[in-house]
Amino acid sequence: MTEKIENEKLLAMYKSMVTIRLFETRVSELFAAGKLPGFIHLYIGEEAVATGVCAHLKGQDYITSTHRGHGHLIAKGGDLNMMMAELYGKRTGYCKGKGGSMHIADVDLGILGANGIVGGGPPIAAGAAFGIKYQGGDGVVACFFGDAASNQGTFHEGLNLASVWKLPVIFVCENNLYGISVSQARHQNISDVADRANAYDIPGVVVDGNDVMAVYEAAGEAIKRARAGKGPSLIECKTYRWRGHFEGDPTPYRPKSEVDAWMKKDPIPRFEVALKEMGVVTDEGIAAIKKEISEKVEAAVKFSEESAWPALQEILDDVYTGGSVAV
Amino acid sequence: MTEKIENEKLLAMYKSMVTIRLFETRVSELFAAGKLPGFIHLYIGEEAVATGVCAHLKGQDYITSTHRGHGHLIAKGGDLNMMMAELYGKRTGYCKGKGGSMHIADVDLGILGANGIVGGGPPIAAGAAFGIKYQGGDGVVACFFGDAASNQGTFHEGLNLASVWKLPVIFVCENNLYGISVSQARHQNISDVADRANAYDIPGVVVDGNDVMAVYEAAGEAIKRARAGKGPSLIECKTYRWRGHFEGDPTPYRPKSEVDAWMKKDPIPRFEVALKEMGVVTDEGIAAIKKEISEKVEAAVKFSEESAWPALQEILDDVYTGGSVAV
Amino acid sequence: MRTLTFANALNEALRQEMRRNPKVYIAGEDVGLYGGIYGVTAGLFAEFGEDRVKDTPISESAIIGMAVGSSAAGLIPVVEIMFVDFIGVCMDQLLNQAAKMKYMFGGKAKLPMVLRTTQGAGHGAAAQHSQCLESWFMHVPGLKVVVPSTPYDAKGLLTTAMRDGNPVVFLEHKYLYGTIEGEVPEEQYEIPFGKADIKRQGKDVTVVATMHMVHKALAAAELLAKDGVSVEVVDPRTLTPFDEDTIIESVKKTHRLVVVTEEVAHAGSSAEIAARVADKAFDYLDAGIKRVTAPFTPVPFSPVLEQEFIPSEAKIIEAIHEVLGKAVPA
Amino acid sequence: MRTLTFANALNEALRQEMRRNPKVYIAGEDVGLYGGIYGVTAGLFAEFGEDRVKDTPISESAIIGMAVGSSAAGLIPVVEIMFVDFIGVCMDQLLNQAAKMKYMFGGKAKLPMVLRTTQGAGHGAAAQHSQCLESWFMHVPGLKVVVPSTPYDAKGLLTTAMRDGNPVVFLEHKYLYGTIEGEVPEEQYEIPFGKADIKRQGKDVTVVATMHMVHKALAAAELLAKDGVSVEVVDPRTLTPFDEDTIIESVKKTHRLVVVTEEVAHAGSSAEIAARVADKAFDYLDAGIKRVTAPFTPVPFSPVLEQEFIPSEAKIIEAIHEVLGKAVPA
Ligand SMILES: Cc1ncc(C[n+]2csc(CCOP(=O)(O)OP(=O)(O)O)c2C)c(N)n1
Ligand SMILES: Cc1ncc(C[n+]2csc(CCOP(=O)(O)OP(=O)(O)O)c2C)c(N)n1
Ligand SMILES: [Mg+2]
Ligand SMILES: [Mg+2]
Repeated sequence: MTEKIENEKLLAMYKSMVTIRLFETRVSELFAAGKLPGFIHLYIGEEAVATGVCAHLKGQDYITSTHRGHGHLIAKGGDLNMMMAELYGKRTGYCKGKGGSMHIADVDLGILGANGIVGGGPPIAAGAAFGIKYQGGDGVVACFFGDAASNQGTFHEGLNLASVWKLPVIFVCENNLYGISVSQARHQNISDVADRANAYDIPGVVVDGNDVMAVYEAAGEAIKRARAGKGPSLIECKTYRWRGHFEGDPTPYRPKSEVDAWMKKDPIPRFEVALKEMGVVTDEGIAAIKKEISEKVEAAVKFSEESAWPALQEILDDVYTGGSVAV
Repeated sequence: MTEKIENEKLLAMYKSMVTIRLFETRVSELFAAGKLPGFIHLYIGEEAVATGVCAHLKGQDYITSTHRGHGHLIAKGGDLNMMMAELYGKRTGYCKGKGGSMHIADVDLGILGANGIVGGGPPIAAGAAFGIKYQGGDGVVACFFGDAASNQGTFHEGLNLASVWKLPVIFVCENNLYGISVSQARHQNISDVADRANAYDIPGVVVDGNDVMAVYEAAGEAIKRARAGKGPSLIECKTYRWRGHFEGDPTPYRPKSEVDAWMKKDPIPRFEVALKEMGVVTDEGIAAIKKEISEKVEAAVKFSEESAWPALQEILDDVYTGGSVAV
Repeated sequence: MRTLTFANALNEALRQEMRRNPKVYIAGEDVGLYGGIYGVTAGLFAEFGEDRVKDTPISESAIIGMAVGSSAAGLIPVVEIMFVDFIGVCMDQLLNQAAKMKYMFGGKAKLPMVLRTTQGAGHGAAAQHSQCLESWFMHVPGLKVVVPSTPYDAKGLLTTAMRDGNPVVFLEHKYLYGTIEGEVPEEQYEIPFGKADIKRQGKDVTVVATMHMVHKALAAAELLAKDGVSVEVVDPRTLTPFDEDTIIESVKKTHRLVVVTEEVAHAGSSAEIAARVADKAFDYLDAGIKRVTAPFTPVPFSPVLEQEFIPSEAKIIEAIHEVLGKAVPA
Repeated sequence: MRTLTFANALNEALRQEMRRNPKVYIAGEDVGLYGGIYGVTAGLFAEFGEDRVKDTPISESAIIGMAVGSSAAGLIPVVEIMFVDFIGVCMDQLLNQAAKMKYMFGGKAKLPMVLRTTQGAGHGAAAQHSQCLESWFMHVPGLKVVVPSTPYDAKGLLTTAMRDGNPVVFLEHKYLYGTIEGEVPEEQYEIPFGKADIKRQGKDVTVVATMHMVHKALAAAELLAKDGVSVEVVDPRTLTPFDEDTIIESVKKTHRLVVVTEEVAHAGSSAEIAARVADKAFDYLDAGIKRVTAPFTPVPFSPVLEQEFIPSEAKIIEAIHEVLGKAVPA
């Protein structure tokens, strides 16, 4: 049964989702306007997943993210100014402009980085979880990855290690039905990635990834287990990415009707309805929240536009702890 | 239900098991006598697995083997002289002395090589199966690997690819309860590797790996499926290695009682009892077979001892098809 | 002659060889329906169907293993690893299986296969999508390593690769795909491996450059010509096999060598080229050998830093001045 | 001073640092209960228990990922990859995660970790268990690369590695474990990275050698001393950072250089060493730079071929004669 969630928490979750949506929408415009270099993978449509999971996480908890990382970072408390400036490649960005969209991180906030390598996260998540366990903490790690990433060998190795050592990780599959252009039916013989939990004798559950409350509930169970030393779980969230795989992708591989159908399942209005029913928020409240967040996003754009580029000599910094080495 | 197997086939299977046992036993002596360099991993105790599977295979079928490969090679028809000479490092060996125990191969016989990389086989097996399918044949590939190898990422990738493309492979797990010193309970959270089949929506079965008839039957089912275009299967054979992981391993990690208990389940006498009951062979017949095979093994030793070493300049040959390249 | 982009030259090589030889097939991530992230395999799925142009799961080890196994079973796979940066998840199948099988099996295996992949910086793709790793492949006996710089070379070398009979690593610099156009014959042709190409004749200094850097070196040479400096630009085209002779002949003529590659220098292909000349042509050298490469850092994201990372014409000119001008500093 | 084998010196370094610093832990295949395939971690499981000495599944990517994640979470992992040959299954976690995180994150990460592994031929372990791959690691900015040759260096460098604060790849030549003994202080000590060691003073020729080859070079030097040839043997000890200065100083004195490594030459560490000297000390060189390395083949199994594969004293002596004696052939 669903535990009663405090209004404050519900509102925070709603704000997280809206922030992701508005941030990503703005990023999409900026990319189209040629302001942002490199590859940009947006999280629009999948906001409920990161939000529902990260709503449980505290400062001592970690996440590992993916190439599609903005949503995870925002949900875990990432700073919009530093995120946006990083997308611009400015020195005020999270990574001083060295990382870009695929490498934003904030280790102090427990964000072990977006990751340009599909399947890069599970082994690192297991490692961070081992670090927690070794030091006797009750932290957990949430490891996000896609449906297609579940075919990478590292997924298997990470889950196996976490299960045999009962490490506090929750593995969160964002099943948006595609790996770039390849539909799930063409990349694996199963329709529920959660079925793979069996291979490690850990719980595996499927949830509606567009229902933030469902995600919240499932993640809560798994995290409780993890904090209690009972080991990892696998949660599969069925969702959909509205945009192309990356900005600029013409998406020739999926029918418009499919996209339209999923856009009708938009997680944000759905949550709004629930919140209003619960009396947590009114239409006016929603408008005010959207306005406030939209201003924050604009402020982040302004901050980024006005920020300086990295100085050329900074290219050599940050390769090694303790200063650069002679080679 | 077990199909009736012809006597000739039963005898061939028996001979295969005895050949493996006697070959390996002799190799163990030769290693102890300092005759054989490098790492040697013996198959003693596991003879029923390779034999039961390979009894189904024809010339056009392939196998991928492991570091513990002698048994697979013999069961697939490998030549004892060339195998033994290879263990010696002589130029009459299968690989002209270049490969040694871990790399014996006979591509013409469909043996795509022993393999020093744990988990190296599954992707290659999927590839060979794709080659068969592409060319419209009805061949199959048998891919052997250990319990511990099932934790390697390549296992996962190989099975996923084979399942989504319905490739004709049978994945044969030789669960001998250990990966070197690490018992199964310490390397995975499941006791049946066959449980992993679920993750690819393919059949997974557990058989007594010391019962050659049981292995034969399970492999037969899986191979029939594969030849019919219905895709791969996973067969787990529960067995035990009698010797250390490699020759010279003092095996401090397992109790003698465990070894003794498994030695009582010796697959060879067990098959002898069945064969005698079926009237396929008599005690005298058995003695004659053993004598004949023992002589073949001795002949292989003699052949190897008398063979020449590779000439030093041969070191440069065989790197590239079409002759060595200037670098 | 008609011109093609670098990407289209590759596409044509694939298409023509697939028409000619039914054993050739393509596999990789998004190479089919999508036509490849950079469009190199565009249209092949439509022409040859999904039996010959295979979209794979994200399982790079399985992709290379598939190439190895199907090659041993008689096919000629052309597999794509989307970015060379991903090779770390699947290198074993190349290093220990594809490259070594023939040798380990005493010669009794034949493994025709091509592994195509893209490398290099210039698109703001950051540290995990912009690396150059040719030196890793060079260091593996059993592999051939191809590094084309022009559409003409790309088509001819890829055709050769598909017919070579060995595991070939075919590296495509992503910056060249759309930006470099050149004349390409309509018909099929092969360019032999192990034959460097003198992309520009000169007499004062030899510049050996690869891939994207060939174009930078040519631009630098053009600028220097105005100052009366005559630069010879040599493009090895393949790193294994390696055409040492052409480079040594060039150095015998110019007495000076600058090596330009986009990779980091440390244990890179540039080191190998310099070391060979320092051994075999020492007596002809009038100056120390300079290398112009990326700094020893991961590839940075920000466009200003990325441009600083990529060796520039200015840095090439500076190195040429150094070997021509002043005594090498002690 | 008491002597220890190479393996025992490493074992002592691990044991003492684990006693001193509770953040240090060990993980790898068969490193615990079994004490490591070559016994380097023997006794540590008994002393520190299974919480600090972890036997892992055969999942090398998970092993390195574990190091990365736990390091980010505050620990100092010392993980073992049983043979460097297996690095191909897990290289990504090193190449794209461990090595680059700090840089990609704009400096805001600290990743202290040591990856120990064994490399090299000499035990008849054949092509997939005998390679030398130091040049791959050198080519990755963000990694440090350590190549000890003596028990003394092994202990001091491993101690430094565990305190360095960066991802360190610590390469142990398997042939040295039991065959090389030497004096080792009982107490802990550090040997700074980036400081080459002159293992033998000489004045006629500089031989730079690493790992097992240091011993071969010393043996060759001993033989040549009888003929009046004075050989200086320099051991870089770490390849990243690299102590260029000591080597250049040596060449300024001897005017001749031979580089000896067990790896194949093509894009190897030997190339890098030669290239640096060909750049920075060209004016002091009196002869071309010779490299003595393995032939360009996988490591063969047969003992006769394996011995032919490993660079021998005879080949080192021949190369030294060449740089000393006759003109470099054109
Ligand atoms: C190891 C690796 N292989 C391939 C890629 C290229 N790539 C980037 S994202 C992607 C698809 C990922 O699909 P999924 O895991 O389902 O995540 P989604 O993009 O759908 O969120 C691919 C193939 C990569 N970055 N890393
Ligand atoms: C990639 C890789 N990792 C580790 C090893 C070292 N190794 C060789 S055999 C082995 C154990 C294999 O166990 P299992 O798969 O159960 O096969 P078994 O030896 O029991 O037959 C290990 C760890 C290796 N050869 N390759
Ligand atoms: Mg997806
Ligand atoms: Mg086993």
